[in-house]
Amino acid sequence: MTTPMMLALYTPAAAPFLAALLALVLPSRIAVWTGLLAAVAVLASGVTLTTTDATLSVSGALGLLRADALTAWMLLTIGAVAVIACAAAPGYLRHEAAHHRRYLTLIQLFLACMSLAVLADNLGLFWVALEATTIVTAFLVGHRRTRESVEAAWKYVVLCSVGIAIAFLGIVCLYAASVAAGGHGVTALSWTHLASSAHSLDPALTKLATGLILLGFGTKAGLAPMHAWLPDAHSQAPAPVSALMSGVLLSVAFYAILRYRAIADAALGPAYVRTLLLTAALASLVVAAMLLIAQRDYKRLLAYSSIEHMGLIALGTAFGVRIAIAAVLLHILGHGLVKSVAFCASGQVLHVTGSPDIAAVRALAARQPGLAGAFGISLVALLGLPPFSLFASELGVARAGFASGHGWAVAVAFTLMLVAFVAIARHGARMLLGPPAAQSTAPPPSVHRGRGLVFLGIGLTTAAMLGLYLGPLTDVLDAAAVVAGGH
Amino acid sequence: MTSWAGAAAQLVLVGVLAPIVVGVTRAVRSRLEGRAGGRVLQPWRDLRKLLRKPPTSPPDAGIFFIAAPPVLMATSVIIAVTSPFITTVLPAGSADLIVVVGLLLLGTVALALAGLDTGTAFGGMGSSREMTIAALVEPTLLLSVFALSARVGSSNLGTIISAAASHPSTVFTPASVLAFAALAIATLAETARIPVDNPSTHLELTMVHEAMTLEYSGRDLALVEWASALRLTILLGLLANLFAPWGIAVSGSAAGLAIGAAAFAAKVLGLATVLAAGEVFAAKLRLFRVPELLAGSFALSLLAVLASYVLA
Amino acid sequence: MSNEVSGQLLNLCCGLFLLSAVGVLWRRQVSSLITLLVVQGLALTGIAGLLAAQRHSPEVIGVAVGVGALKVGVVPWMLRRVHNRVPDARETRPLANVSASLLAAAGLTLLAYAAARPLVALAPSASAHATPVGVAVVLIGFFLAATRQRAISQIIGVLLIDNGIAAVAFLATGGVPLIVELGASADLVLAVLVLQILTSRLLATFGPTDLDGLRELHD
Amino acid sequence: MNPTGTALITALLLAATAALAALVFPAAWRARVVGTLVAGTGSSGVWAGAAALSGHGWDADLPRLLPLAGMRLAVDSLSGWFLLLIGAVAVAVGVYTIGYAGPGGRGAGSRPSLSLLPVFVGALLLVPAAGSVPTFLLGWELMAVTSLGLVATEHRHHAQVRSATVWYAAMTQAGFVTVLIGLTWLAAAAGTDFTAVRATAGVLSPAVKNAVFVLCLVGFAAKAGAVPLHPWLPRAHAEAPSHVSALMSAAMVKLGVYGLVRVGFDLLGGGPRWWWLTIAAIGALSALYGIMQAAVATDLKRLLAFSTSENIGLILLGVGFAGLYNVEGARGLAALAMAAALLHTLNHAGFKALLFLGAGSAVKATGTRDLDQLGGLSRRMPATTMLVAAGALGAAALPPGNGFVSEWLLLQSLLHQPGAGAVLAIAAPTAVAVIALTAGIGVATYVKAVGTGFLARPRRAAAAGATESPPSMIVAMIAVALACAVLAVLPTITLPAIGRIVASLHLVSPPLDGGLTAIQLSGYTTRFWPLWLAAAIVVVTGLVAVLARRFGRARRRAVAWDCGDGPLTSRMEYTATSFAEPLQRVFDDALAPERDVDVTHHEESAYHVQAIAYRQRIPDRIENRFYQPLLRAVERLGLAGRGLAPGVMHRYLAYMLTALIAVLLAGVIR
Repeated sequence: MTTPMMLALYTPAAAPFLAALLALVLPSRIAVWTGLLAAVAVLASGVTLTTTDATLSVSGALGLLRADALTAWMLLTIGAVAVIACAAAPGYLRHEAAHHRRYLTLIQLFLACMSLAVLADNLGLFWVALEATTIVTAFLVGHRRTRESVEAAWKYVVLCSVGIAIAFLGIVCLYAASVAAGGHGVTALSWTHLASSAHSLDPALTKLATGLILLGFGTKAGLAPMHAWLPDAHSQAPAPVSALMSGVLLSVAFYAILRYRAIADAALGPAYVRTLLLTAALASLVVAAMLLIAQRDYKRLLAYSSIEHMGLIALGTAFGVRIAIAAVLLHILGHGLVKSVAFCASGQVLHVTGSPDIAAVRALAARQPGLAGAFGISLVALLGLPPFSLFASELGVARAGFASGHGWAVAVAFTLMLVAFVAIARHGARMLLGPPAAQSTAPPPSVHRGRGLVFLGIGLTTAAMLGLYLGPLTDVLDAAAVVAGGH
Repeated sequence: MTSWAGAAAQLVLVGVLAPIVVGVTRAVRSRLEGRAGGRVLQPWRDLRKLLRKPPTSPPDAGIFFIAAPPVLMATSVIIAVTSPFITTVLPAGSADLIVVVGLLLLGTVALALAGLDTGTAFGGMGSSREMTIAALVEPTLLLSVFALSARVGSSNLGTIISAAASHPSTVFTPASVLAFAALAIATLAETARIPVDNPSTHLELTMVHEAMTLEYSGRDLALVEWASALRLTILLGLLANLFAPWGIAVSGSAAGLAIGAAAFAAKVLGLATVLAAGEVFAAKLRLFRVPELLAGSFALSLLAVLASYVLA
Repeated sequence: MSNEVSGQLLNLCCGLFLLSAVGVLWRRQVSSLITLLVVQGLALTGIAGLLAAQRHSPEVIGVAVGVGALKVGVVPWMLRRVHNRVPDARETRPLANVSASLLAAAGLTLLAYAAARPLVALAPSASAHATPVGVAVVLIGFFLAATRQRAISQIIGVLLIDNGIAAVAFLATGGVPLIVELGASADLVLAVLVLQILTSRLLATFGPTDLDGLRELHD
Repeated sequence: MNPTGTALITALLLAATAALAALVFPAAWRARVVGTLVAGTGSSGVWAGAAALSGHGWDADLPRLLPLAGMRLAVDSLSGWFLLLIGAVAVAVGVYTIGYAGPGGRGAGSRPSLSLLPVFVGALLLVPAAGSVPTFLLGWELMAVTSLGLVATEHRHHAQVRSATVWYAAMTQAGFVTVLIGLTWLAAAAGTDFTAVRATAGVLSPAVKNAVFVLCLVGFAAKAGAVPLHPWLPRAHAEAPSHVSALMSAAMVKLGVYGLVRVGFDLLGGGPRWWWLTIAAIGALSALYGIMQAAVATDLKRLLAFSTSENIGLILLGVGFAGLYNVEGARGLAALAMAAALLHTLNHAGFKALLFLGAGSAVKATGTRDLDQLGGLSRRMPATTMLVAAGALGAAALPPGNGFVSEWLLLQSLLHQPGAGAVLAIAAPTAVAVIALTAGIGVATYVKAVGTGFLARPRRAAAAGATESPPSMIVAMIAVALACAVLAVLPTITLPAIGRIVASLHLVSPPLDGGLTAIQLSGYTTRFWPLWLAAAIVVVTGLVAVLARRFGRARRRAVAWDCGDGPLTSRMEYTATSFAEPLQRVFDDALAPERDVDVTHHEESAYHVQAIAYRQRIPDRIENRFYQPLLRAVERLGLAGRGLAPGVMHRYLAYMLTALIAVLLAGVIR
């Protein structure tokens, strides 16, 4: 095992943890930059893992951590979104009065937990890390100490803990089944062991475990009917935090469903997981579409758009063919990038206009061209329009749907997404377009420095480039799709 | 070479005959109404008088006002030269019926634009009504073209007329009778005769064609009057030849031309007399009754087409 | 200790475990809820101890002691602190009245028994036969959280769910691997700590109103 | 690389450089540079089209582009025709933009608008050149998103641009979703490359073929602006800057027709009779409804937009009858109908581009689009007026214009009946009647547009202050006018190309011959000399004018007849509304105008009227009948949807509990 590989295995968890400790000690002005450095470190380790031979897997720390192509892809997503979120942190903190230190430590802990979750080769350890993210982000959601954010934090912690507890029950059942099938100790829950001994698991118990695990991780992935916490938490959290949560935490939760699907399919055959995922996906699309139509708050709009995209990702996973899984992974990366840019931009819009209501934002393009440009383009990308990668992945999901004989599901899903498209387009146009009102020609309170927009621009251009040419990522995407059980 | 001779003969004949046809209609009408009425050649005298007067144009009128009379005259002349009135042997075969309808419409459009260009209420009113009527006449014209050409397999005027001339029995089929009635009504509308528009009045409320040419004087008015007369003759001539093609010269010989010319003049003047007589007993329709008339003629032409399918 | 004596003791503990959960649904006063929670903690420690005795492995004994300390000592202490700070929050003011709750609890237990059949079929031992009790307590805890107005009753609901899962873990497999057990317990303690801080914040911002008042975040 | 390939690649590269140049260059130079580069893109598009039409087919695989699908470009004669059409329009629009966008960096000259324009042209060229389903969909959506940005260019100046953008985005996306479902279904059944689809189209089950056809028909009819799916067209074309409306109206809507022909004839290889009857019916409906709305429209660009719907209707009639004849077995007539449709796409692109560019220069000079406020431009903007009149001549399908040529060809294809066939015996005459009525009303519409819009006296101060447009706009319009003239006078130069296209669509080459100057239906005596006809009109008019000038004295200006009671004011002129009033009264039940008259009385007595307010609006009935109820239903759904997230925590926990119980029960039962 070459040292850069080992380094790449440990840094994603260690670097943010270290940055968290530093944030406790250092003054906030420096701690912001160490945070950004940690995010870059995570991204770098993701890149090193992708550039090496994709099929090779690295494991360490007495078999508890393991990185293969799928993990590398997820680390890439976490790193990219973290860089955007941490780059937006200075801009955000400049307007916040207090608690800088707490904010920076918790953000880095959040990153460390997510990296740990993705690197964990053990389903139990994954669950512990995911529950840790809930606890860490609880105070981030309640950071602003307003009435709504306290209510949001309370709902977030209770609903997520209850939801994830179901997953833990499922893990216990799976552990029982794995022990019955000959596994022992901590390796009984390791992904590799489960994958290899999947066919010998007791089908009835595995079906019960699968149901519970899909429900539990579905809660953290924001799939309906377990989605109710998502709009409140993501709309009340500070913009960079909701960027991280919406951009990549949902996908990290879904990563477990992706990995588990291969095991469940081997044990039970594909029908059971496919039906559950199809129902959850279409339910999410219906909920998102209905609640986007008459939406009044643009941060909740972005949250429901996340539910819609997670529904589409679940739909793609339900189809199961190789191209569907590759499309799902590309969608996870694309959605992460664009949604984080959208949330960071919405944070700056909230600061400029002072109110989260769509009705309160008028003719933004006329008053703030740069900010409106970033927000508008990210909305265009979220609507699945080319040249962004969400178009390529949505097209991949559609083709996979018809190839695997689920044409009807694709038709229903894309009609629901059309309703969501029209709703988002209408709200976006109402906010951005239109002649500037006569009286509000005065510049906003703090003249908006363009520095915050640079990283948003970089994020959007990357998403656009990914939409046309994957380049080096093509083979790691294929390898990840194979690992995720795309038959 | 003979085709050019035929064309020249046709041009001279139709050109000379047109004002006379108008003169005949006015004379017949005045006789039937018990008035003395002017002589048949009075329109020629008017033309000579107008050609000598200076033309005037309103202060805001532009190029369209000045260019409309020549365009109107040109379209009528081209139809006269290329459509088989005296002989079917014409340069470049003979005109296509759809092209003839198109040229008539071009003339109407030129006049309507001139009416608008004057910038007066009368001009606008006239062109608005004229275009409405032209828009409703177009389906009748084209459907009767459909009825006539479906039988023969080609919309070329020469073919249709020589086919009708060679075996006259087809003229009395119900399809062609219906087509004749539809075309007759369309002609009345196209040439602004009584039921649609009153050619001899300047009463604001009723005039359509006259309103557009209100501002013309001098040589412009002469050209417009002459062209309108030409259009009347052309349409009556087409009606006559399409449904009573006897006497038209099929070969290029001089004798044939003479017979054809005589037959054409006789037929056109006969139709003009019938027209004038009909006008005496009819009254001008209210403007918004005209669409019903034109809808009736459209129905007739549609029946003609169906008849040409079912019965032919 | 012969097998059937430990078997009977095990069933006794499981019975006590399930009864305390039903009792939580029955009682209205918050203080009695906390005592019932302690009883349930004791029952769970009993189960863990008996299984540890059967397995004779020091690791499981350590886990049992840790679970006992946690479920009987630390968590109830935290709950009492939260409860004392809100003196007048006597009633749990349930949404569904007591008889409906008990009916629901019965139904949920039936469903738990039906759903947990694969767990029972896993091994012929007495502990395997008792696993549906754990699933039942999970469902009852869920129902409690879903129908009670007080913030503290929702914390108790979360704790019930966690006790249920721990019970299933012990009964079905003799405890999940140590590292997972440690992680899960740490997460539980942290979750209760966070909920406790949030309850005090709720009190500060919303006053002693019950959870139904939290409706400002809606579409 | 053969010429088509090089030309197309240069076109796409030029578009890319133009987009980058727009971002880099300062405002003063931006319009000039981007304009020339767009013109360059257009000309290489024309070169590619011409090369493809002269038989140089080309295809290329680019597997690394467009992740998960790979791209494939394939240009055959059909795509060559549309490349030529789009390229030609792009050349004119490129040159026009130099003057229209102007040195100021605002509105059409702004950085985003000028960078999106070349990408839009590039996307337009990509759609016909697509050789596989994913590439086609990518080009389709790229075209949609860039045109969306361009439509919203002037959102800072007019409030209604926003609603137009939303309508456009919604309907374009709806069309895209139907096309996506249709084509991916076809791709799943027969392979993603068009070559593979053609090979397996024969063995596809009729159910799949019918479903794919209907889905594609809806999507492509929406893009073409055919009537039931047209509400976006008048809004987007009226609100977009004129050079964009010209591109959209002349080139983009044609890609809807291209899609229909490609899927209907080429990929699915023809289909049962009801396919083509539906297309013909949609065509007839679009023609009639489009021209009726245009006849009563008072907004110049809205009039031109509805006239686009009408011309698309005529083209669809041609395509529909081509299919019908093909099914009946009369392959010669089918080829003739298809030739008429294709020629009309090119003719319409010509005169509609000219009209929109003319309208753009008029709107830029006067600042308003309302015909009731324009007027008197023939003196102030002589060149624009003459060019718009030339465009109107073509649009009204009057003899010397190019519109007349393709309409004549379309009528000829309908006149010659292949034999019995009851369906055709009814369909053909009705089609002739529809075309005739449309042509009639079309003439009235364009007389209104030119007459009230450009002639006589200016009705408002804005129109009075108009000055002639900058030279680059005039040059662009003249170029388009010349192209229309060539098409009007020598339409036969396009016949060999059309012959090759029609042959590639499984039809025989059209029965047209008769050398360079005449269009002759082989086997019939019907022939028509567009060159000699135009020459005759011009020569005879000149002769008559010269001869008439010799008689009488010089022309003098005199006061027009004002019934003797004082000077005529501009308020006495006929406005567009009054001009169209008779027509609107004739078609009253079809148009159903909304009139509301509110009379305010004096307080003291009900008999004395203080003021009367009269407002009349002619609504788009199809929109009110189908679209408004749909929007209201969606609104109600949205409000009902709010019930899903009432904020009560117990409701959310209840959701999760029910889900858990459902999963457990599912496990128990099954």
